[in-house]
Order: sequence, then C-alpha cells, then structure tokens
Amino acid sequence: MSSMTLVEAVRAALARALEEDPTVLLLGEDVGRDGGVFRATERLFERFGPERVLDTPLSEALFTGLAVGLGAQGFRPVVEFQFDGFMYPALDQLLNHAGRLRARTRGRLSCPIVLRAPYGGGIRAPEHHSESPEGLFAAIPGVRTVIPSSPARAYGLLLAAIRDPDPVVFLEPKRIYRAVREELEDDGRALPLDRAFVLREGRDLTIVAWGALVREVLEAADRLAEEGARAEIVDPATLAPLDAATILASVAKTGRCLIVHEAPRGHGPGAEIAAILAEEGLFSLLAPVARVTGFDAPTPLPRLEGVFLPAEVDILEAAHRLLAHR
Amino acid sequence: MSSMTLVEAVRAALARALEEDPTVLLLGEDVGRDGGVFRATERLFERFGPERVLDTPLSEALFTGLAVGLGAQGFRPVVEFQFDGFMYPALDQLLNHAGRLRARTRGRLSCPIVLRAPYGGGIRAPEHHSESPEGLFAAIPGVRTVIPSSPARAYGLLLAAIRDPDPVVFLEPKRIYRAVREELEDDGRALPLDRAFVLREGRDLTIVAWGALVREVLEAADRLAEEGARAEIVDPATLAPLDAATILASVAKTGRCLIVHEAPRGHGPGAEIAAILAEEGLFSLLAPVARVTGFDAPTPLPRLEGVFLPAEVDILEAAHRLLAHR
Amino acid sequence: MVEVARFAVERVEILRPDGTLAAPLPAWAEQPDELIRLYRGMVLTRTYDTKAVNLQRTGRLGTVASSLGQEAVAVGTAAAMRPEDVLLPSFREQGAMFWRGVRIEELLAFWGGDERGSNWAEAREDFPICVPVGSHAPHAAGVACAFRLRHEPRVAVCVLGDGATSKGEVYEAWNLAGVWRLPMVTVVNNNQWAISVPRSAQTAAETLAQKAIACGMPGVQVDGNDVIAVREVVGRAIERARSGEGPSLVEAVTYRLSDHTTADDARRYRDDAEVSTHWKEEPVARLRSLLVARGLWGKEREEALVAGCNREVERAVEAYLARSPAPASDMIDHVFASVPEPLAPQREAILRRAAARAAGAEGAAR
Amino acid sequence: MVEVARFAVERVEILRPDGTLAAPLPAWAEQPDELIRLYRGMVLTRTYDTKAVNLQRTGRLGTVASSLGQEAVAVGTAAAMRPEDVLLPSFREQGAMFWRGVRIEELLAFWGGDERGSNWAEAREDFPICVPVGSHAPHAAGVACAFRLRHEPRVAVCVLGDGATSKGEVYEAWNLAGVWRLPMVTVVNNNQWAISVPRSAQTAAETLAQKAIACGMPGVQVDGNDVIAVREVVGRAIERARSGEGPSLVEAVTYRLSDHTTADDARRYRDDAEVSTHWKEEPVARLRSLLVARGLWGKEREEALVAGCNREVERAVEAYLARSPAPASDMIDHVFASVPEPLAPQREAILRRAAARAAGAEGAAR
Ligand SMILES: Cc1ncc(C[n+]2csc(CCOP(=O)(O)OP(=O)(O)O)c2C)c(N)n1
Ligand SMILES: Cc1ncc(C[n+]2csc(CCOP(=O)(O)OP(=O)(O)O)c2C)c(N)n1
Ligand SMILES: [Mg+2]
Ligand SMILES: [Mg+2]
Repeated sequence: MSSMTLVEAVRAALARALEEDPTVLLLGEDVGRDGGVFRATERLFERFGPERVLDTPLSEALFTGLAVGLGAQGFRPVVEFQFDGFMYPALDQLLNHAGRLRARTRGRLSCPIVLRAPYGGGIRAPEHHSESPEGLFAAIPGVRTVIPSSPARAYGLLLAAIRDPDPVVFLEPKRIYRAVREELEDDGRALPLDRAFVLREGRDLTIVAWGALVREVLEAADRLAEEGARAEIVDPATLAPLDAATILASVAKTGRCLIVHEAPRGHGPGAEIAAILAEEGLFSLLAPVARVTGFDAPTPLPRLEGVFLPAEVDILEAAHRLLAHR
Repeated sequence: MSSMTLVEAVRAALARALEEDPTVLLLGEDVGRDGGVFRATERLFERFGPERVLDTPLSEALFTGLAVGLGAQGFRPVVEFQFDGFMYPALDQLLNHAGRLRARTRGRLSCPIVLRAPYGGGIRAPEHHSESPEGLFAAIPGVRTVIPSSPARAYGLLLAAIRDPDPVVFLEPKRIYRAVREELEDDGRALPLDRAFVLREGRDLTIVAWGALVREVLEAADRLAEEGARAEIVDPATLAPLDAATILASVAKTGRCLIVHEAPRGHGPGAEIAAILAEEGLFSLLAPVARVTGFDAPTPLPRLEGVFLPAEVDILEAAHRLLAHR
Repeated sequence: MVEVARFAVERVEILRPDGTLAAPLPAWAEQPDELIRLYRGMVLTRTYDTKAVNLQRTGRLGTVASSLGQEAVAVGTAAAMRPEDVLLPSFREQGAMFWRGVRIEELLAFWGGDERGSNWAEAREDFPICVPVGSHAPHAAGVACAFRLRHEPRVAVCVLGDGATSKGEVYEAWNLAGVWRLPMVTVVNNNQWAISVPRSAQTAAETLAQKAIACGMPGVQVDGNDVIAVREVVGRAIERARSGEGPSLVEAVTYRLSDHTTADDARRYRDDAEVSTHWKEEPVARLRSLLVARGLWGKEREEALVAGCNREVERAVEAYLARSPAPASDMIDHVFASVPEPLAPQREAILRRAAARAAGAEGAAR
Repeated sequence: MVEVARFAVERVEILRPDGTLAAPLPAWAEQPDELIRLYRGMVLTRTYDTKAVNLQRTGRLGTVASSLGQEAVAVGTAAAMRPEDVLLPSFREQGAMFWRGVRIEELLAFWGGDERGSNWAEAREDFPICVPVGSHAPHAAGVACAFRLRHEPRVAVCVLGDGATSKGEVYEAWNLAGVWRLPMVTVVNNNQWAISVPRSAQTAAETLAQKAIACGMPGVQVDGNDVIAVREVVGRAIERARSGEGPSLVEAVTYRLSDHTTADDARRYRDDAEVSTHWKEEPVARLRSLLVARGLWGKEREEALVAGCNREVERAVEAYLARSPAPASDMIDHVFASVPEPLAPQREAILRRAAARAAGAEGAAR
C-alpha cells in the first residue's frame, strides 16, 4: 500500500502496463524526457526507453491515426493529449476508423488503443485548456469513454482500458490530479469497465456525477446528511456504454435524480442519463430529474470560470428542490 | 409558385442568396462545373462565376477553416460537404474556432458561415456515406444545427441560415432530396431559426422527428388516425438551440412523447429532448418517453441498413405501446 | 544570400506508349513470365471493372469506382510487394488487392453492401478499402512503425490519389515517416482528376513527387501507364525501406479513363477529346505491344487469357450473388470484441427489428 | 531518368551576432529612426515579458509565454506590415501585437483570464491569439482570400512555430494559398523547440523553408535574431504578395531562451550550456552593437529608453489590475449575435449563479 494522488496513480498504471505487456507503448507530445506536461509519464522514458515511450511530432490527428495503425498490428498504444481542447482533431480518426475498424472488417482487424487526456476546468488555465468533451466521445459507436474520479479508480480503470481489446477514451480530471491522496496497492488489479460505482448509499436522492465534481457531490451529500437527507452517489465511470441498470436501480429506490457535470447542458453528457430515466424509470420518479451543469457557451477564461463550473451550493440548491417533492 | 424537390429548393435558396448578397460564396469539392455530387449547386458556377462559386482542394478541415477566415472578413461562405461521413475533420474548427470566435473576441470578430451536407441513410450508399452526425454538431456551443424535412422548409431555413450572423450546420436529408415535390414560391422569404414546427396537431401522442424520417412519421400518424388516435407531429428543425417550449407544450397536451431519429441511440440527438421532458414535463407524462432510433453501432452497409434505420412499423409499434398507457 | 539546400525531382520512363523502349528493361523484366503475369493482372482487373460497372448498372451492385486506364499503378505496385508487406489501399486499387489474394467475390460483396467482404481470407493484415480520402496514411505510418519496433523487414505500402495529397493527415504521416525513418512507401496514383477537380486545381506544386521534400524523404515520378516502370520504381522504394533507409514517395502519373464512379458523369466537366488522347497511352495495349514485338504473345494466347479472365470473374459473380445474407446481429456483434452488457438489449432489439422486416417483406410478398 | 523539377533554398543574413555586417544594409535601414524604432520595439517586448513572467510568479497573471530571445521575429514581421494588413498570430507574438497597436493592458487582460482582452481597440481586424497550434493557418488563407476577392492590396500575415509545421492544416492552408495565389505570408518562428521536442524530432526536412516547395510557393530562411534581415525578408514577401505574385514562407531561425511558458521547466529536457551559447546571438544586444558602432546610441539614450519602457509597462499593469470585473452574462451574451430565445433561461441561471457566488464570497469574507 502506498498513498497516491490521481496523477501518481495514472503513472503507476502506465508503468505497470509497460512492465507487464511489451506491446504497450506511450505516444504523444512531450511524454518523453519531459514526462508530460502534468508529469503523468515522468521517468517512464528513462525506465522503458525510446522504443516504448515516443514523442511524436506535433499533431493529434497524426498520433491518433498512428495509434490505429499500431493497434491493427497488435500493439497497444496509449496516447496522451496534452489538454482536452486539443483532442478535437482526433474525432475524425475515432469516428471513421478507431470506432469501426473491428466492425467493418468483421473482426479481422481491431483497435486496442487508449486516448488519455487531462480534462475539465478549475485550474485557471488558458483558452482551450478547460474543456469537458466527454459527451462527444460518448456518442461515438465502438469507442468507450471512461472517467475516473479518484486515484484508485484512475489506477484500476486505466489498467482495464489498456488491457481492453477496443478503443477507450480515458479522461482524467486534471483539477483533482493532485487534490487528494488515497492508499492503494500497485498490484495490477483492474476495475471493471461498463460498470457504474455506487460511491455512497442513500435512499432519498440519487446524485449521478463523474470526474472532478464527485468531490463537490460528496461534500454536498455530507451537508444533506446533516440535514437528515441521505443521498446515494453514483459514478458511471464508463459513460459509454452506460451502465443504466445501476442508475435505474438507485432511482427506483430514491425516486429522485440529480445529474451533475461541467460540460455544457444542451445535448450534453447528462442528457442520456435523464433520457433513460424518462424511458425506463418514469414511474419511480417522485420529482423531476434535475441537471446541474455548465452552460451552452464556450468554457470561459478563468475570470468567469467560477460561475460556469457547478459548485457545491448549486448542487445543494438543486437537491433541496428535488427533496421538496414528496 | 413552382413545384420543387428538396434539392431543387436548396439550389433555389443558394441562387437567391448569391443574387441578393454579394458577400455570399459557395465553397466545396465539385461545387463548380460539376454542380455538386447531388447537383445542389448545378449551373450556379456558370451563372455567378468563379469568384462566387469556388472548388477547393480536397480537404474539409481546410475549407472549414477557410470559411472562418472569410467570415471574419465579412463574407458569408456556404460550404458544401459531399457526405456526412466527411464532416468530421471540420469538428476541430467548429469547436475551437467557428463556435467561439465571436465570444472570445467579445463581438469584435464573428463567423457568419454555413456548413451544408447531405446526411442520413437509406440510399444504399457506400461506407461513410450514410451517417447521422447531427447530435455531435448540436452539442457545440455557438453553432446552430438545422435540418429541413420538406422542400419549403429547406428553402426557408437555408435562407435563414445564410442570413444569420453566426455559424450554422445545415444537414440535408439526402434520402428525400428527390422523393417529394412541393409547391413553393421563390420569394426570398426565410423561415425562423430556433423554432420548432408543429406539422400536425393531435391530442393523444406527440411524435418528435426531423429530416427524412418525418415522412415515415406522417405516414404512421395516418395509420394511427385510422385507428382513432391523433398524433401531434413536432419537427424541431433547429436541433440546437432547441425550442423546448413547443415540445413541452405539445406533451402537456398529449401526455405521451415518442422521439424518432436515425442516429445511434446512446448519447444521441434524441436524448436532450427526453431529458427536457424528464426535467420540465414530468408531471404531464402519462406514459414513459420512448425513442425509436438507430443502434449504437456504425451505420451498416446497405445490406443491413434496413434494420438499422427506423421504419414506419417501428414507429407504430412504439406508438401503440405509449397509447396503451392511460 | 547563401544556398542552404537544393533538390531535384526525377521521372522514370521505360516503355513508351507505342511499346518501344525509352530505357533498357530491368533484369527481372527480361523474363517472359514476369511480363505475362503483369499483363494478366491488368487484364483481369479490366475484366472485373467492366463487369462491376455492368452489375451496378443492372442494380446488382452498389456504386463502384473503375480503375480503367490505371491498372498499371495497382498491379505494378502489388507486384513489387512481398506477401508479408502490408497494403493500405484507397478505393481504386482492386488490381493490387486481387494480386495480393483478395478474392473477386469478396470485393464484390463489399461494394454490394456487405461488410463480410472486407473480412477476406488472404492478405489478412492488409487494410480494408479506405473511403475517407487520405485518412489511411497515418495508419500506414502506424503499420510501418510496428514493423520498425519489431525489427521486421516488412514495408507498409499506402496508395492514394492526387486529390488525397491535399489532405493534411497525408502530409502529417509523410512527415512522421520521414523523421522516424519508417518503412513506409506511398504511391500517389495521379490520375489527373479528383472527381471534377483537375490536378492543376489541387496544388501549385509542379509535381506531386516534390511534396516529399517537405518531409525530408525522396520523391520520384514514374510513368504510371508503364507497368514495368511502376513495378521497378516502386520496387526500389520498397527495398530501400525494407533495408532501413526510410520512407519515400512515388508519383505514378496516369489518367482516369472512366467516370469517377458509377455515380459520376465525367462529361459534365471534361471533354471526350481529352479522354481519347489519353486512350493512346493506356497501359494494357502498351504492354501487349511489347509482348507481341518480343514474340511472346499472339491471337490465341490473348483469346485464351481473355476467356480465362472472363470465366474467373463470372464464377466470382455467381459466388457473390449466391451469398447467403448475414444475420442482422452482425452489425452489433463486431462493434466490440464482445457485446458489452449495456448493449445487450440493443442486440435483442436488432433481432426483433430484423424479424419485423422479414415479416413485413413476407406480408408484402403475399 | 529525366529531371523534371529542381529547387534551392536560400538563407539571408545581414547583421552578424557581433553587430558587424555580413551584407550591405537595405536602404531603409540606413535611416537611424527606423533602426531605433525596431530597437525600441524589441526592448519594450522584453520589458513586457520580464514583467509578465513576474506577475505570473506572484499570482497576478495566468500562464504566459515569454518571447525572450525571439523579439526580432515578431517586431521585424510587424514592422514589415502595413496597418491595413491583417496579423494572425500564435501565442508568442506580443512584439508584433504591440507594434500593431494592441495595448499592453489588453494583452495582460487576456492572459489574466478576461476575454475582453481580445477585444482590442486598434488593429480591429487582426485575429486573436491562437492557442491550438497551427489551427489559424486556414484562417489566414481565408483572410487572404477575402482580400483577393475584394481586389484589395492587403496581405494576411500568419506567424507560427516550428512545431506548428507538423500540423496538417498548416500544410493545407499553404497548399491552398499556393494554388489560389493568395496574398498570404507565413512566418515560421523556428525557435528550435516545441516545448521539449527539438526541431530535429519534428521533421527530417533539412530546413522548414523547403516545406513551401510542397505547396508550389517560394520559401526562404532568414536569421531570426537579426531584426533587420527579418524586416527586410518578410517585407519582400509581403510586397510580393501585395502585388499579386502570391504567397510565400519565411523561416526565421531563432532560439527560445526562456522556458516554453511559465508552466514549463526547460531544465528537464535541455542543457543550460546550449542555452548560454545562444545568448551570444540574441537580437537586442546585436542591434545595440550596430547602433553604438554607428554612433547612434549611448548610455543615456539606453537608460532613457529602458526607463520609458518600464514606465509604459508599469502603467499598463496598473490599468490591468484596476480593471473592473466583467458581468457574468458576458459569457453567453456574445456566443450568438443575440441570445437565442431557447437560451434565455440559461442567461438567467448564469446571473443567479453569479449572485450565489458573490453571496458565498461575502459569506466567506464575514
Ligand atoms: C474526406 C473525403 N472527402 C470527400 C470524399 C468524396 N470523394 C470520394 S473520391 C474523391 C476524389 C478523390 O480524388 P483522388 O484522391 O485523386 O482519387 P481518385 O478518385 O482520383 O482515384 C472525393 C472528393 C471522400 N471520399 N473523402
Ligand atoms: C493542437 C495543440 N496541441 C498541443 C498544444 C500544447 N502546446 C502548446 S505550445 C506547444 C508547442 C508549440 O511549439 P511551436 O509550434 O514550435 O511554438 P513555440 O511554442 O515554440 O513558439 C504545444 C505542444 C497546443 N497548444 N495545441
Ligand atoms: Mg485522382
Ligand atoms: Mg518552437
């Protein structure tokens, strides 16, 4: 057991994967000597060498397509995007190739690649450095979108993503890269994909959240507990394919659901969750579903970011509204 | 008045826009002498010349970025993508530039561009030629996503899109490019953006659909009428920003909502509509919301496409389920 | 002002349009069988193209892209490859795919709208047809990178068109291949047209071969209607890459004698006159002249070959038309290695819908 | 084998690192004021950079990218432009932006996290800073295309880095500019590094200037630490474009003496030794030597200039720190020309949240 931050857990999982499987490669910009802008690959170049940890020329579209070719040949490339806002050039390769290479060749070729990126706001970063694009990736058939919300889940889910035989977009909540430490065993044990995590049990209200906001949600749940309301916290972890069953089971019990995310609201990543409740959970709902989200605007620069990003007060305010329905 | 197909209405709107506004340009691949692969720009090159109708080198990322530069300089470029599956390289320019140029300069520069593309399945086309990416575009802040479902709406909405001072993704349902003719006046009159169209009034069930599927939905509604059930048909036309008010008002009346689209279901374009109902229409719902959609898989090649695409029978089957709830 | 770098682009021609020699034949080409294999490969491809267009016209096949007049590029390229090399084709390389072992009925299945057509029995590592222009170039770099990392003497061969050279990812892939010295060879099939857009409107570069200069690799131009020159020049590029000397680019200059695809009508944008002048340069008659001049070919052999190719294509067409339909569940069973639990209900829904369609069809039939 | 094209890449140097002349001065540079303006532009830029880094270190500014050692590229480029030309900068062109009229407090506002900083009062048509590397190159082609279509004698000037030359859209924009002969000039600021990735790992091309060959346009290399040469070579490129002769590329070879940004620690990936050798070539001291040698400069003038630049920057910092906060509704009011009806409720929600935050802050304060 050792105590790790989320970014340390990511590094530990990468090192473990490189260690256990010679086909695992790290690709990206500045992942070599520099160790990545957030140091997620620190010392891995020195440890595993230039044939396992490769700095590419500066192009995200390129290294994504490169990974598709490597993957088809049996390698397991893990590519790092420096920031969320630089992932968009990869969408074409994801939509037209990575997500369908297996399907279009009926299994002859496959695409065991992982696209890692720090994502989300709250670190007062420059333009294009604080985006929450998880909803875009979640809409791509044949691609998994996975988001950890703690060091332990970062470690276990990243290992699962790398070992998975299909493409995974792995988004790391940069705001909590170093915010918390957690005791965890670097034992190579993976956590299941396609499975939601119930982080706290409760019977009055279900709160669905992922990534950095899970912290605010847990704090809000503490407040609610003081008020006598018990919130159940569900972290989908894998946003697509989405474990609807766990969310439906929770809402069947609580009758109330609050969905929290940083991404813009309209056609955002929370919509599918609310939609599933409207389709399959309607009669267990005592209160309308509520979403606490960012707004339908580009992520603002730091000065206004604090208003754009959901905070504990917003979560509490919405929770109180839902709890008022009996 | 003259009778036009949808593609003829598109051509008429383009000609009208080129005629009335010297800053309107047409850009794309084969939009010149060839008149576009679906002939949407036929004879416009001959009529308006090479300084108004420009064939670009082969790159969608390029001509989208080119349009951003032209737009910032006061031109109104209308770019044609040959098929839906070739739009993805444009996502980076849309997400990082077109959708935020106005916001990030606080109005100093703007982006009055239109990205046109034939979209959707059902014409037995090759791979990557039958996609429904509207949900991806609808999730981009600062960009409007507009889809016509008839020649008259194609004409009026395309004119509105071109005159609008902000970026619009305009998706043309290729399956009905020539399927129906409609009497319409080429009078330069635009239709409103951000406004849903109630295509048929009814009080038993609301069906929300757009693009080519509106035809199947109207036929299904005829069948339902024979059975004595009156469906209200709502075509959002502008998927983002979405006119939720019209949909909510309809469901407040009918108590039942069926959402129909070709795109994959998970995190698809119908999710936001169902989410809004779960949030703001819950207590008017007599039945669960239902979605009849494509599946979470790449659009199959023609042999299996017929199973992937929703058909009238699927709509009827779902409608009957909803109507069973009283 | 000091000169810091200088470059030259060369062009290779061996067999003239009239079948005479502009340069001595390479040693391998002195062997009759080699030439005859190349000739057969081109004739088979032309036979297939004619048949495929005909099947499309009669509603038994989807849109197809003929390679009429460009057979030498695909066949010459494939002939220069080893079986263990990997081909990353665009959508007009049928001549290369057949040479590498893809069966005609498999390719027909693909263009007929059945994904199983891309799950071919031979050349298992070759990439499927790439429809989004140029988007396979980075894959070729990835495949080449895999060979390099495994220290395998294999080469990734990417074929794309003149229009594709305007796509950024193609340049990106070349630039990477250059700086990592990857065993990747790109054959640019310059058939002068990208649908209706002429080569001259695609770039101001005097040649497409010189685009290699931007990526620090060699680029050479070859007469793409001369299968001997293509086989020779691409062969040199491939062996260069195989021996660790890095990537290169071959621009094969040819001409698209057919419409872009069966969905296109080239008369809208180019003169028949232009097309007919290019008919004088087409690769099949050209090689035949050489074979005849060398006494290797005559009426009987020609008739036998044509009859043989026709039979082979006909048999493939029958096999294609006789294929049993794929189960609808195929569309979701291969999206992931196994159907994720959350998608199981969708698999059920697909089967229900397929049943409903079948029932509907029956209903209609009755 | 026949040669079908040949190319050469040249390099221009005028002022040597020691301040002596490698070539005669251009006529314009014989005028003292011209040289002194260039000198002042570089000193002001360096003063700003020093201050900005300091503000970041003390928590009063966000991440910033210093242009230490590269001032000649930005200043020389801007000096070669006319006011009516349009600049499309990357994120290290502060020297050019100030020259064009962007106010220091505006740029500080931007890096301080306030979008209003990009709504500057002068140079209204210039593009805002482009953070996604290379993605502004197609915009430059679009701006140039607008000039061409309106028959205006104006030029779009795009500045980007050595790393950016690996981005596909940069190549695509150059290729378009070449074939449409657009009035677009690209200055590649080759500072040898893309964060930790050296130029040598970015491409195998011997020069970045030769990338122009792929796009059928001229490319030339210039000593990027020689502001006179930059001003001269970029000026020729701009006037060439203005007169309708088409686009070109200028590779300005310089060196990033600073960390990549305040978020970077260059010691992790490069030796101080390498950096100190490059200090000998930096552009400010170099031009000063010439000025001194020509008797145009001395201790007093230097002190006066430095003091003036310090005052100007200090005043700007005060103005920046004194700025009143923007209303939260700004974040949605400028997304579209007017707030679409469906988004009106979100505007309300933004104001409610802003109020809640303010209340929270007060609460915390109490
Ligand atoms: C990214 C993309 N954009 C557009 C198309 C539509 N399209 C198919 S082929 C083609 C022209 C390709 O020209 P070229 O690269 O020269 O290949 P050729 O067809 O001449 O063999 C176009 C525009 C496409 N397939 N992919
Ligand atoms: C598309 C994209 N990918 C990654 C980044 C992160 N990043 C910022 S600057 C930089 C290096 C740029 O190098 P270069 O083009 O040489 O410009 P320089 O910083 O040296 O001025 C990188 C990778 C980015 N801003 N945009
Ligand atoms: Mg071509
Ligand atoms: Mg650099």
